[in-house]
Amino acid sequence: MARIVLSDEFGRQFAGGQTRFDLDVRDVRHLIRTLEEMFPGIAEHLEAGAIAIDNEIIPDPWLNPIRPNSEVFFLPAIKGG
Amino acid sequence: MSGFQYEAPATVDAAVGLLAGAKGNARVLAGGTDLLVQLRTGAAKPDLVVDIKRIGELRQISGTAAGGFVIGAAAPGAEIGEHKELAKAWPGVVEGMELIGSTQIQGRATPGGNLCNASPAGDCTPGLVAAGAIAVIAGPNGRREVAVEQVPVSPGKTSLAKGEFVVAIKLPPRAKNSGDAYLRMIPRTEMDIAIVGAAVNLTLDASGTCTQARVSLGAVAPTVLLVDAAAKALIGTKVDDAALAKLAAAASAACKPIDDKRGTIEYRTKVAGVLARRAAIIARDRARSNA
Amino acid sequence: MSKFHISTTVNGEAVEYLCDPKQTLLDVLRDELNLTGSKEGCSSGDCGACSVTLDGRLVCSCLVLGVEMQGRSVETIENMTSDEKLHPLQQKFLEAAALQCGFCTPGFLVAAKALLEKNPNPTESEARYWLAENLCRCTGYDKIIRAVLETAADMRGSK
Amino acid sequence: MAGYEGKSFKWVGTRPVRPDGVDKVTGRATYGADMNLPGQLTGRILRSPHAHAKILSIDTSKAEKLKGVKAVVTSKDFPQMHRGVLPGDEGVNFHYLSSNIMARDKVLYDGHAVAAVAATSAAIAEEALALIDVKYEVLPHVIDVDDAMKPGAPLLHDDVFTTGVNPKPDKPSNIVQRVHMALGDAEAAFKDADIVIERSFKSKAVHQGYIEPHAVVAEWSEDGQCRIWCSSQGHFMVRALTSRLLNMEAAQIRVMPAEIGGGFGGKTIVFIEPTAVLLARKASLPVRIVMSRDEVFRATGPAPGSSMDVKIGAKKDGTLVAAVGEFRFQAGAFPGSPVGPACMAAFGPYALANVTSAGYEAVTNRPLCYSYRAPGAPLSSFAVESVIDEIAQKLNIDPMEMRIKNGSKEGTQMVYGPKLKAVGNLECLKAIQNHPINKIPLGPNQGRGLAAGFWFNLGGQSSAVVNIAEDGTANIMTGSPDIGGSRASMALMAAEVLGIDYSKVRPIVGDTSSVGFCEITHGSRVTFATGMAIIQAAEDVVLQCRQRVAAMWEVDVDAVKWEDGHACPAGANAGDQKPLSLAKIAAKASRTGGPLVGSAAINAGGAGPAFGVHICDVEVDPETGGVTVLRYVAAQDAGKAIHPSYVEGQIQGGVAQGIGWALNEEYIYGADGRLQNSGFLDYRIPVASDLPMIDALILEVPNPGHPFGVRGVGEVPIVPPLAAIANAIARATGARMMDLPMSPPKILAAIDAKK
Repeated sequence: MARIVLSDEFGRQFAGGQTRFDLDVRDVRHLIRTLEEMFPGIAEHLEAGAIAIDNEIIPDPWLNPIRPNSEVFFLPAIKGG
Repeated sequence: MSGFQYEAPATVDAAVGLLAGAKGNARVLAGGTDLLVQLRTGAAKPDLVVDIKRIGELRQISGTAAGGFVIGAAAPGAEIGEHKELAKAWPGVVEGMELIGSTQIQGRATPGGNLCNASPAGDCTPGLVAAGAIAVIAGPNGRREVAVEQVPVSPGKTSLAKGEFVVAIKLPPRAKNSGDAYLRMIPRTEMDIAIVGAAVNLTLDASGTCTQARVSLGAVAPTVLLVDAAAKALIGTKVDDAALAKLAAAASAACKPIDDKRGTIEYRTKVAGVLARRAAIIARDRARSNA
Repeated sequence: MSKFHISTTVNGEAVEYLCDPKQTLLDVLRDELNLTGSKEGCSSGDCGACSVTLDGRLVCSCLVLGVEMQGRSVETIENMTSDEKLHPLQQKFLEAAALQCGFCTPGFLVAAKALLEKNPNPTESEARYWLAENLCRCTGYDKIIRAVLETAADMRGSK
Repeated sequence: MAGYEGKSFKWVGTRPVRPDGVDKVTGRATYGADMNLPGQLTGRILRSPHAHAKILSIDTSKAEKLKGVKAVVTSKDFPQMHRGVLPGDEGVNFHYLSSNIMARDKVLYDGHAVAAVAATSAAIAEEALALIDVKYEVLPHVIDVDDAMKPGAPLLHDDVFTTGVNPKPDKPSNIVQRVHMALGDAEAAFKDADIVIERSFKSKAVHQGYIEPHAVVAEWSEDGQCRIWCSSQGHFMVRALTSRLLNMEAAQIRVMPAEIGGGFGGKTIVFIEPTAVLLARKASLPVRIVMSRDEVFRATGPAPGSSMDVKIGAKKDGTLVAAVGEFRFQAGAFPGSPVGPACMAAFGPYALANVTSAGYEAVTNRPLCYSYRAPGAPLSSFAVESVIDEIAQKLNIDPMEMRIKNGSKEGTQMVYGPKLKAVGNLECLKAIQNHPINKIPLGPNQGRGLAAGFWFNLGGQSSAVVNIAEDGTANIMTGSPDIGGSRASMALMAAEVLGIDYSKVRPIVGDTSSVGFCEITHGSRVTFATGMAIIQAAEDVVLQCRQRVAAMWEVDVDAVKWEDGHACPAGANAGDQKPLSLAKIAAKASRTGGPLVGSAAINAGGAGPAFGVHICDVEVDPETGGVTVLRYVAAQDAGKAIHPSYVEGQIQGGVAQGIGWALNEEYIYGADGRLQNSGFLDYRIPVASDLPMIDALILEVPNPGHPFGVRGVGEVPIVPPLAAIANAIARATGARMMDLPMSPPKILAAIDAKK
């Protein structure tokens, strides 16, 4: 099971305040589908932000693998200057 | 079509003729550092622009037999700064001129233009007022002379009549033991409009007592001020700390500033006193070394 | 309103052009004479990107009218190289990385050349004040000032 | 990816002359406004004089009849966009973007575009603008973020509903979003603190201040093809946004990257390009639009002003135990402020077990707030670093020791979740600690200030092509605009991999039809991500060379290695072959399989965060409040500096911008909601005489995510200066400035208040 962490505001807005989930997912695509099934409407918000998998911020992730012991954080979008 | 008639006469008379005969709005072009910006933004929409830089006498800077100076109204700041005798006699006037913009602006901006732009924050004007400078004005009725502080009457407005323009600025002969100085406060070190400016011109006697003084403030009222009360604080003193404190208080008391994007009433009032005091110290020290 | 016919000298060459009274020297250089090395950053004399010398005097070409140019002489960045060689300031700016985006660079070079012609041995403070009308937003001025001072030293040494 | 650990570099780390340099010192380089096509028209934009008003009508008929006017457009000429964000649009609300480029039913700020004309001369275009009659119904406006968040504030949009709150609001609001992130329980942990300091901070909007105004030339042909020349931080961005906004196919539009005269984040979105395309289409002639400086200030994308509260608790020995920050940012007229990254970066230099970072963004009647160098981080960092310094001052602890004691390092968990990999925070702190500046005695009215900063750095999509010419020289092409010397670093990296002389590599920035997609030049990503693409494309060439030489020598490819620009036998089994240079291999290319072309198209992950630590000395005139910056030293972890001169240049430039932000730069609005200082005279960016030399110290803690160890360097240098200057002023005067900019009137008032 990978440890999935939503930002507080998404937890508040979609998941009744819960932000931490242990999920059995293969990759980011699978993760987002799974979360969308759990919390309808969350996917478009998640896709507009960034994701860190195992301490690395990944631009525009989708096919990136998630390992059973991975830690995944959803982050606000980061724009550079 | 938003154009205008452009003329570059070779004589003062021709310029007066053009200005006096103009239909609509006529503007004098000296250095152009204010006028061109106003043309660009649409703040100025002249029908006629008279370029005075082709009038030979207006570009001259010359010493008079009595020891004074005549600065042609179209002489740019850079040339004024390079004039060694002028800079020696009137360092405060020259430093005021040289504070208008930086190098490129100096290549164009003129004291006549700075005076007639009639901004209370013009850097050149307080030094001229403190110096007791005279503006020579040419017009349809010939030439007349007025104290420079009589030229601006309110922001952007002058006392010049239709057809008139400033052809020269005269500085009086320099007494022994005299000195002047101009200081301004700007947030940067260059390229700013003064939040406050202060010029002091004074003469000491052999004992170091101040016998004559003029104090002028910029950007603290609708026009550049000549502050008699501040001058009185210096006259008869050795320009010591007590006199300087009185000067500062008198300068602050004379301020009638506004709050605007560049500074507050409180700030301008306070710093006017500070700068007047500091300028007086420089002027005093210059006077002492000008024996 | 008809256009003015102006005969003048640009970079040592006799040049004629037609201009509207409102056009600035910068407009004329860029739009009529295709000399686009002088840049427009503000059109109010506050950034120095359009610096040229007019009868040998450093000015902002955005604060000069095209109609004022009759019989005068202007030099622009396009005239800074000679005999296919860069001016020492140009060479030093390259070696010292004294430019990033390069937009302010022509103005700085024209202004710095005027400085060194007037004062071959400027102090750091003199160089900074002389160049205070040339805005640069990329470099923090450090490498520009160093390049100017080093060029001055090189040019004094080679005399 | 080949490993380069432990390899000594021949080109990387040297300081050659940049390839585009000569064009830039001779005035030959072509920027956006320098294009002049035959028949080109001048475009001008009519802008709102009101901060907030309903557009009742726009009558363009008189302007259209003016001789010389070839086209007039208003929002009616722009396709209606879907309201809201569509999936796949990466959060871009195209209705808002379109409405910003040309106001639809309302104008939302002073300077908002309402119509545009194209005419045969600038004078005619301006006259035409004056003939356009716009009738407005003026509405109440709101400029300040705290005011905009109050109930009853004038509402800008009826379709903004605050996100990040529960329950989902049913009424529209100016508050766009609430962001919240936390580690541990900060509020509970404060009880363990010996000292707790809580302060409120304010700041004004500031502009990137690039010297080159936005400029575009657009040309339209009757077959629907369109060409655009413009200066931007990403011509692929210009293509993508313009095609979406005008309902065109991307491949119809070819965007040519002009040289760009500075951007700093401000040229990462379109403002005038779609308008120029519409005018060119209507007029059937090329149209050039060049913004005036006034337009740049009034109607592009400055960085937001803010209102912030920070509370930090510490033990007597300086150990930090808890921290809370709330950061409220102005958006402009449309959502887009960087409050998320501000929350994430605020506490970046510290290892904190109990920390909460929250933010709000609210729309205001100002131009769109957009990206400016490390977007968001300078503000939140200013607040945090000021409070840290005050704690050190109150505890009488060396602020450097306190930062080292609490400094984040590899393994530190950040408030936004992930843990840091190898980073150079402590290295930077120690470099500053050991710098000779600390030994210089301070005089009266002088103070020394210290601050640290963090920025994520970005990776992302980049493409690169390496073309080997028949003589073995290389043309390399990317789609990343060169904003400050990146051509030089691309050429250095290619020379390193290919093993040929730097002078034999010519880099170019290709247009959107010539090279693969590259994201905008932002987020300190180009040397990292586009550089990675160049390295991979060059490695692709090297592999092809080895394959071809292996075929020539009739050996396995593994028997051929690449050394110093030559194919060499890898061992005895390759026989006694003489090394073959790239030039020799290229000369035989036609016989060995055709042209040597290497390419790479990547989405680079692994960007390594950057840390910077700054120290400065200031002197404050106690009678005028004027500040002189006497000395400035900035240490930064660059991972690996490809061209150290341009790394130093990024640091020095960021510092100068930060000093301007700290001391004098601000958007000043009147009570009427109009901007009062839309020029370089009264928007005071630092001039040469305002600054000292800026000593830039480059540290190299390699980024494990890049083959050469590169980290982005462009953004973090603007993060620490605001607090470094404020902390120096606090120590010089005893007055702690919590309201930016720290202009002389404010400083004098604060000094007087202490008396």
